[in-house]
Amino acid sequence: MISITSDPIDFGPAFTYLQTAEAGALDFFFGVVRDNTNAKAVEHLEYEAYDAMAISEMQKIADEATRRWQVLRYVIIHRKGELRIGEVAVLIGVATPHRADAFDACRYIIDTIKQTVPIWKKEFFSDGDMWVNATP
Amino acid sequence: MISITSDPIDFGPAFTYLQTAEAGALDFFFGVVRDNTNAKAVEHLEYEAYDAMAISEMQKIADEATRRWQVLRYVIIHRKGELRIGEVAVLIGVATPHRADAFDACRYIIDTIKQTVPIWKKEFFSDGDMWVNATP
Amino acid sequence: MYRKRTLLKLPVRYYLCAMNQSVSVLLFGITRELVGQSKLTCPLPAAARVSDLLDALKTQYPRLGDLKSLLVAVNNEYAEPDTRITSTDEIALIPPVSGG
Amino acid sequence: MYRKRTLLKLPVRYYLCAMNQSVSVLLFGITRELVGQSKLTCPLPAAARVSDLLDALKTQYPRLGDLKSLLVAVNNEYAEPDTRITSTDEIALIPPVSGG
Repeated sequence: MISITSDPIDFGPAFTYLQTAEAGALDFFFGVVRDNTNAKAVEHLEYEAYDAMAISEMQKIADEATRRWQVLRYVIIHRKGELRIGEVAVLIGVATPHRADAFDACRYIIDTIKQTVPIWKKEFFSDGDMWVNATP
Repeated sequence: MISITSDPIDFGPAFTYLQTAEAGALDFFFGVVRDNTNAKAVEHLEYEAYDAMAISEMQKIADEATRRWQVLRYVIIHRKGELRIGEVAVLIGVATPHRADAFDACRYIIDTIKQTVPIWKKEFFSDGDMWVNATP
Repeated sequence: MYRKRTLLKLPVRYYLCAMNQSVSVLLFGITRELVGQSKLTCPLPAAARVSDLLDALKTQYPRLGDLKSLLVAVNNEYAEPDTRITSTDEIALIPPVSGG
Repeated sequence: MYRKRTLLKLPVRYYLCAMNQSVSVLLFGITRELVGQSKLTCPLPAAARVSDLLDALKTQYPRLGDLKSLLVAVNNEYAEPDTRITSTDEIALIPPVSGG
């Protein structure tokens, strides 16, 4: 289950989807909007996505995770639009028979999302804004 | 927040408790009752705990995790009593500023719980039962 | 013959488990099932150590000796074999754990 | 003088960005802001490659050259500099990503 949404990310359906009788371990990673970056106060964020390609890149990552580890089910949900402090920007969930695979696969997915998926984060401060990693 | 409960584990309050403005990453591990162990069908489980000592040992683990990584908040909730397939036996949640610490701390906590905390699991099969790791 | 063996066993138990103090031992999981109760009382010498308790219990309940590990907690802490125990301590047997 | 410089620039743009085909380029994040629109059209030679498109755009929008990386996606896939592009491809500029 992979999606990009402008609405708040709902944990309940993600959890329900991951529950299968063979699953012994579920690992969920929530990326949350922090109130600061490099000690500078963040007021809010905006995420912009190249939706079709982002979905396609996230699918590649999920496929690779499923190839490397014994992944029974996964969810990847990325938020876009304006987010306030404390809101969930991304939710990754992985169900596996045993726990090591759940941690490894979940971590691989979020680490790789940050490297390859065409989604961009803009941080807004009291005195300006910047595209993370990109503003020269 | 550390507890042992006979009731189903409730995710909502755990999630709410972990949310602080400095938290950028939350990792949650759910240990779930699987339908099989070593390919043998499991019908249900029972967990028995030496409550006072189990809480004390979990507190040591949480303290050590907080010493090793930048843990803002944590929750450790372990279920006891009879559990059916698909029910959550243990929930670990860790909030950190950055994601590597969340994964590392969460994994350390569950790995160490399995080694040192006085809680015992009995698996029930159609033809008998056994205390995991302990039945000679 | 049967009666004689039973009588012969008694002094051994007496020597190991009937001395100057009496400690309560909490039992969990497989130890609770092997012993058939969730708490037992074991008489021990006044200066007894954890290892003395384990020796006494394994003699009285030989199946405890089949466990791949059997630790003792004293006042909610894992105890070493040479830790001294008294009747006011909270003592528990800790068979191999399997939480999580 | 001002007018002359403007006139001198035009042929350069024409050479780079006004040829046998015209490709649409989607813009996101900082590239959308630097260019000031979410989509642009760039004329290119018929056999143009990704590297030709980047050269043309960096000439026309020099601030794109200040980005620490600027990739091109063709039909939702990251493309190599020598990938050929045509007017029927969906093309997008991909500045450094920051999702997750």
